[in-house]
Amino acid sequence: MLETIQQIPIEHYVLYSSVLFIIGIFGVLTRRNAIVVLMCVELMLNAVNLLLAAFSTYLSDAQGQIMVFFIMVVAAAEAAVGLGILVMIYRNTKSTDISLLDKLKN
Amino acid sequence: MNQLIPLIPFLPLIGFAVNGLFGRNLSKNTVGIIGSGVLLASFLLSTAAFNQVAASGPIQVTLYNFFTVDSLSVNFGFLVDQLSVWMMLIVTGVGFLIHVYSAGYMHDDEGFYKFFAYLNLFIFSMLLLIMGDNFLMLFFGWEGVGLCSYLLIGFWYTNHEYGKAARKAFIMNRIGDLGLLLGIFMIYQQFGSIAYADVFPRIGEMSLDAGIVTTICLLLFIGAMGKSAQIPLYTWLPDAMAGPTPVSALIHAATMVTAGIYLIARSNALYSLSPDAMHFVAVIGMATSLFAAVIGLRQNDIKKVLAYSTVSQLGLMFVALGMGAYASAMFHVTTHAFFKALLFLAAGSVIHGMGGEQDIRNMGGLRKAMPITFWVFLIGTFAISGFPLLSGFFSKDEILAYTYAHGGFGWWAVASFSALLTATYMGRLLYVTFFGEFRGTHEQEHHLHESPAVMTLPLIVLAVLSVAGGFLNVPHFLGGHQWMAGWLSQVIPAAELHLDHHTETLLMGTATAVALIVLTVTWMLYSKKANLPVADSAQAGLTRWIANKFYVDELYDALFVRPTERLSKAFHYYVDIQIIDGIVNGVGAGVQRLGAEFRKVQNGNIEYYLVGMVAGAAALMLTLWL
Amino acid sequence: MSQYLFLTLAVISVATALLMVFSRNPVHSVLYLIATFFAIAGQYVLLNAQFLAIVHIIVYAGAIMVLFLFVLMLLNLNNATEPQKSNAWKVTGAIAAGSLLLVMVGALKGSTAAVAQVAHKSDVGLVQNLGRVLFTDFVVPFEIAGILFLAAMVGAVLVGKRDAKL
Amino acid sequence: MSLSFILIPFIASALILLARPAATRQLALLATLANLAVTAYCFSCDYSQGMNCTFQAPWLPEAGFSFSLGMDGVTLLMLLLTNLVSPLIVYGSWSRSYENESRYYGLILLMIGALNGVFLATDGLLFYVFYELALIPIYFICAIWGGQDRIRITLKFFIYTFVGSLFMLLSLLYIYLQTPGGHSFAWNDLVNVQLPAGSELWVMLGFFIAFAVKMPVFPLHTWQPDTYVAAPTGGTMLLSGIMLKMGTYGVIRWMMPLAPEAAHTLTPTFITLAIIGIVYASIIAVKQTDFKRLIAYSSIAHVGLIAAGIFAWNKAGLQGSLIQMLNHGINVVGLFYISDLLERRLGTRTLGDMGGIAKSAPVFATLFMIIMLGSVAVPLTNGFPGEFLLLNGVWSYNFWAGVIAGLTIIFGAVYMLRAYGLAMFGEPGEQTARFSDLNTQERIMLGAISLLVIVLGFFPGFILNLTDSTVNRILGAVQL
Amino acid sequence: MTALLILFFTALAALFAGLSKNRKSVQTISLIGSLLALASVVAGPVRGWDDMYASMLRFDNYAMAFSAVAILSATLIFGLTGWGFRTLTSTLGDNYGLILFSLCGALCMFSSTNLVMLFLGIEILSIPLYVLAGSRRDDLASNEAALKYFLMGSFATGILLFGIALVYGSTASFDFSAIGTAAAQSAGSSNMLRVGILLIVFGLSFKVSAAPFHFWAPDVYTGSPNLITAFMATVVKTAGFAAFFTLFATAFAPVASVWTLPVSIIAGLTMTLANTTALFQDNFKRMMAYSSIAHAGYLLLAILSVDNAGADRALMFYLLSYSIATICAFAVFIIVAEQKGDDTFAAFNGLGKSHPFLALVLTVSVLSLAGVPPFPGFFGKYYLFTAVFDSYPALVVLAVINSAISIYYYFKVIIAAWFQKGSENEAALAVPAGIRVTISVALILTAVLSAAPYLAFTLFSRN
Repeated sequence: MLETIQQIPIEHYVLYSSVLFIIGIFGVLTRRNAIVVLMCVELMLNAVNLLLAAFSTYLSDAQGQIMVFFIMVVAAAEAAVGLGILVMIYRNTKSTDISLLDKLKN
Repeated sequence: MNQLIPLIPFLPLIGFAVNGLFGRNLSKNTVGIIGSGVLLASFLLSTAAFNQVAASGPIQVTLYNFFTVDSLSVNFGFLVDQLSVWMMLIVTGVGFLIHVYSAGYMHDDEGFYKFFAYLNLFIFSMLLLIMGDNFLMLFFGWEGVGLCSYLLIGFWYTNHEYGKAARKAFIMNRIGDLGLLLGIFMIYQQFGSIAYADVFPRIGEMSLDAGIVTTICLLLFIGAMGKSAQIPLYTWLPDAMAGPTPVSALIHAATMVTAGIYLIARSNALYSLSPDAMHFVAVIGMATSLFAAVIGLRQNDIKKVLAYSTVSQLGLMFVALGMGAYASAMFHVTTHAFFKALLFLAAGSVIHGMGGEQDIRNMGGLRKAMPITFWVFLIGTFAISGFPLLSGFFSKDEILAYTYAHGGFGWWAVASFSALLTATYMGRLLYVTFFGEFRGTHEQEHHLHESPAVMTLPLIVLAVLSVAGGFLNVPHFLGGHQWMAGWLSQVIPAAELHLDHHTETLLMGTATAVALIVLTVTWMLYSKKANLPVADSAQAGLTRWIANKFYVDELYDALFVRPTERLSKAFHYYVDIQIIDGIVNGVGAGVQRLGAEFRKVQNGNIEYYLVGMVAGAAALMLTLWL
Repeated sequence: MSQYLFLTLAVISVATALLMVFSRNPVHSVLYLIATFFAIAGQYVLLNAQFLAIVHIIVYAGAIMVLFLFVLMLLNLNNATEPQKSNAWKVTGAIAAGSLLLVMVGALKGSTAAVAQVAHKSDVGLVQNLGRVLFTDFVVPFEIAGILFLAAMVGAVLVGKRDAKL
Repeated sequence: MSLSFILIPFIASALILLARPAATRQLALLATLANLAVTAYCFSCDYSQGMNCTFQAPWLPEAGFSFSLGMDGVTLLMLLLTNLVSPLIVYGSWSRSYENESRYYGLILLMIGALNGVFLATDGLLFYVFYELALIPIYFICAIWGGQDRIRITLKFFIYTFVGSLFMLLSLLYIYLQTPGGHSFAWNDLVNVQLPAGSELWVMLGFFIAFAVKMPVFPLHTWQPDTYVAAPTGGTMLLSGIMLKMGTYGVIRWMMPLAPEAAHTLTPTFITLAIIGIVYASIIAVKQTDFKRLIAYSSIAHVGLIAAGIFAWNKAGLQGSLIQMLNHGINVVGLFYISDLLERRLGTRTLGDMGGIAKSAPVFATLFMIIMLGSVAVPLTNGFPGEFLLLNGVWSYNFWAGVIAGLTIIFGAVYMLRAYGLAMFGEPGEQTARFSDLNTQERIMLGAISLLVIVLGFFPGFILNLTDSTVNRILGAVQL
Repeated sequence: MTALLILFFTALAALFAGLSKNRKSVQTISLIGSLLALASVVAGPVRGWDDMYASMLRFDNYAMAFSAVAILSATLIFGLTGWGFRTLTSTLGDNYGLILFSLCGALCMFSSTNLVMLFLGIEILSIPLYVLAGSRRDDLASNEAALKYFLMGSFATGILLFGIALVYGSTASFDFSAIGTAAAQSAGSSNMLRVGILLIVFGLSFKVSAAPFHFWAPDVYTGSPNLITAFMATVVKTAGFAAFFTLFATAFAPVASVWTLPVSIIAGLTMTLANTTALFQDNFKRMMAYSSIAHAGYLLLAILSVDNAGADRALMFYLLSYSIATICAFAVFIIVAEQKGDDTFAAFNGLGKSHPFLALVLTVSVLSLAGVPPFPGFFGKYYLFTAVFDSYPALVVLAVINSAISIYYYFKVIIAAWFQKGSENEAALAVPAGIRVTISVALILTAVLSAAPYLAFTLFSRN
């Protein structure tokens, strides 16, 4: 199985994760619910993870997968803090709509 | 003696300083004595210098080095040669008389001490001008006398019009000064020095480009035009009559205005190399002489008539210079100093007696009330008109003779016509003022009196000089030796006069006849009431133009003054504030506008920010293809 | 065989990702995202990174997404459909993201050769190997990550705390 | 020795600002007089061999930037200017009582120290640092104690001049980077750099913009009249009397020697601008009604002539510009003091509201006249030798340039006499009739200036000799 | 390493002290801790101890110098917190702890030699800040700041990570020097490397708030509590640039042609945009935000000159002078603004009369920020511009023009403080001793840096 995977050009993985990454970006750009936006960011991070894993395999180098672990660590920490911030804001505004927060400007 | 030379100019300077600083606390007599005393001392020293020059030639004294920049080394030094010592005698001598006169004339003026201080300062400047041994010293004096002229014309400063006249004099002089300055630069460039001793003797050795010499001469002549009131820079002189009358006598008749003549006479070596420049000088001189004489015909202010007369006479002197008769010009300078100072001072005496009145239409018949003044005025008038054997007769005839010899009949005819006009307006002035019935107010008639001795004595001295001055330079064909031309010949090579006795006699006879006829005719005309001048507004046609001085002042006003003022405002409001500062502020505003645009992007909405980031990233990614 | 698996999983993940982005209900989004994560886990398995796949499922699907769901429920957003952005805005977003994709893909095209082909080792993705690397070369980051967690924890506590009024 | 020029005012300034002694004014005057004494002592040094009285301390040793000072004839003249005029400025300020007096005098002393630094610096960056340092106190002086609309005007002034000098910094930086080895800002090293022709033009332009703004040269002058009018008199005196000479000095010391070849290409343009400025500013001055603004425009005209003389780059032009810097400083300080005096007495600077003052205040009229004549450059006043040499220099450069520049002697007379006439002549009005003549302090101030006007007018050779050998060296080193 | 440990344990101590009764001791503890840490970095690297983990964290002179700048800034800020955090009660310890954690992250960034470590450092720096930005929990502006910072920050993290992944893919390593070697061999031909580098540029540009990734900064700076803004403007900027520089100097210098153009575009855009926009601000904090963005634009010039020997020193000096000036300005600002309840320039009106010392400090710091000689900010700019002038003259000219523009808005502060009249019936401002001491120290530092700028470089020349 691994050998056959090796026949898939690495370019495919690159393009594949690029597409996922861009979908994540697209989501960030178009959604108004902060939680969904955060999910889209997670999707972006997953695209990165996938890419790292692919490189790790193709390079036979464990570092890539180690990096994936650290990204997961960060993703978890960010999610915790981020959701905490969202809850705090929800307490004040009763909303998670990011478009409503535009008081600071110019 | 040499050590005493600097005292000649510096004594008046000391007089200026003493009177200027402490005059307020001194009595008027003391002020007058100090002011006149220094002049007398200077005059005596000048006579001593004259003797010395006569005995052992020119004296050169250097006080200190004014500055040295490269080869341009300027000394504060004096050169007393035949020419300058002659001028010194005139300046200090006539100056002394006028000082004495002023002590009486200005006696009731509260600015008495100031007046004497200024006069002394003027004498100092004038002496610098004459005695300087280089062009820069000449320029010091040149501007200095201009300054004093400004101060004295505007002496009665509470009158704004007088102030304006003073300013006009100074500014027109400065226009000329610029020419002179440029001429000095050019002399320095050509000769590497501006000391007379380095310039004139070397002209012969150097092969100078004719164009350059002409340019130098013309530039110097621009200076002379300003100082000596020649077309087109003459209009300040009639206005300068705003000053007290002794000032007009001293500065605007006898001394300062002849500085232009002195400059060209001093630079005769240069002018002799440039026929074009000399021709130009002659043309300007002739035009001025004629033009001013015509205007003089219809002036009713006693001083204005004399002023135009001065302009006219100065023009005649330039004609002489242009004809190469430098010595004759200097001769006329001398006699003119006598009789014009006399005329002015006599006019001052009249004004004094009339209580400030200057309009001759309000005078008349003064010969009875002011006999001395009348007689000396008569002498002055006859002298300037060329009455035989009076001083003007000799000096003017000499000029006419040279004009005939060098310029031909045409020039001579025009010059003679100018002389005829001179006799006309002078005769008119004399008769209207002193003959006929008194036309002033009753009070004036009551006030009318002869001036005190302190004023009449100088008048008498000057009258004597006006009568006898001509004998300084009696022409050969009348049995004289042309003493003055001989005296000056060290500095000014004598001009050649190739006329036979017959022609000379004819010329002189014509001139004499003209003078006599004119004086008689004018007597017939103007001693009667019918031909008295009428009010300015009642005149018409050419007379009106003449009475209004051909509207030259108005022309200058429209051509130079008002456009400059308009330009000044336009530059300030439009160019400076609107355009230049507008551009400066516009740059600032442009930056701000840019900021305003950028600011809109920062609209507080996070989606915009994110899109901005992504779009920016995409755009920057494009650089990978560059 | 594995090409097909790769393709299938790729299509699934992309499709569910798009559904996640486009579904109006946040809860649906969460669920679609979990599906995406599973597809990605499949890719990890294909890539011989089995440990990673399991950790991935546990951390993302098991912890992070549960946290998301929890918050959604807590804030009572489970059935509320969020206000949608205008279509124009969506087009703008699409253009921006699309152009970034375009330039990235354009720049990344033909990047195969760039990866060095070394003798392949099949044990990189195994726990033993990963553990060895993590606790030798990467022990410092591993320790430092502790600070990160502590900071995140303190942070989360801080935002959650209510100040006693002074 | 040279360090004391900077230290004395700085220490005095610190004393005044921190300790706020009761005798603030006296201390300030004492400090400036001390500087004058040091200047006088420096006359005895020999400057024919180049820099003397040098001082050096490292600032950024590895960057080749050191705190190095030195003096030659030109520096000495500028120091003479600064330290002769500064006691006048301080003493002149005594006539007014300013709010927060200690700050006012402290800032003035700070400014004077910085100005001395500008003239003494022999290190490019140090020159720049002092050049900008001088800007800060004057900005505060103008903006705190200034007149109407001062905040906007002074900000514009600051930004304008700051922008200008930034271009100089760029030029300095560029040359610095061309110095061999570890780079150096020392004047000697900068001068030795041979710049490529193309970049030298840019270098020179950078310098020119900085100095042209400071002087100011047409068309970069528009900040100046507004600032002069808005500034308090002490500030205006500092600006016009000394600060603008930073620009002219900079051209002589830095711009021309550092970019000599470009000068050949660019000086015609520069001279043209300077001459346009002379005529332009003179014409504007003709119809000004605000006396202070009139002096401001006249200052543009005078400085235009100084600039033209420098750009002509010959002996007469340079010597003329140097002596004229000194004399213009003295005259303009006198004129601004007079303007202040009129404003104090009458509450207005509008010439139309005056008239007849000569009658009520003859002493004032006399001293005003002398200073005015100095400004009009009447011979035997201090204004004349400089103007003569400058015109001679410009004229030797180009005939018509000299002729047009020469118009300044006509226009100068026109606007100064007009102003004098309007203010002093005529019948006294209601207010001017009550115009009291000078008090002792004013007499001392104007008397001292008048005395300088006359003495320097009679003996300019003394000043010109100070700079003679230095100017020869400068001209020898930089030939167009 | 010592400093990192000291700071970490100080953070823990602060957290516990925050729970204790004697809350005020938190400031003392933090100050002592940060001063100790400062002492340890100034003392220099300890051989055998500091180079134990050289593959991940290298504590060399470079790292120590920048650490010193960051710790000094933090110390000065701790000097202000006693008064600045006076309203905090139960979260006081948490605030100090988070700041110290964040500082630990910064230290990791200075020393990192590995992308993994760099990434972790960035996150340790950022995550506490997301929270701190929102630490005034009842304040909507603070909430908004936190959310914006967090969302955009994590988005930028994603971009950065994608870049890191691509770089890893093309060079097979996370280690800076290994990447450098590999990059030199492939000489930039690898597409993945090129895209990866650019994405890393974008991600880091976000952290240092460079255009067009700067949008968060003005809003977040305005919304955050004052001292947190000061921290972000100084420590975060220092950390971001130090990491940016070390990464690009070691890893990407061989392929400089790939990134110099976009970086110079970013630099030019950043300074122009920030300076022009700042012209319009009348809120001091927001002006400082734009000012900080503008400074980021200038600082990017240092990144462009990584191959220049003096660029690291230039960067360090600039950051040092910038940080001190910014903190001073903020110190005066919090005293004035929080007592008057006014965030605009008008709050400073009449300060020169009522509190000349504060006005003086404000003036000096603003002049330093504007780069007016002889203040340290000028030497900072001078170093930077000298370093890049040879290769990017046009950019330097642009920077110079921009610093001229900046005068306009910086001087608004001076104008308000000295030339505008304050209202008459205003109560005198209280100037707490802590703040007075802090700004005095900062003023002395400013004076020292003006008179002897080279002293700062001794940090670079220790063995």
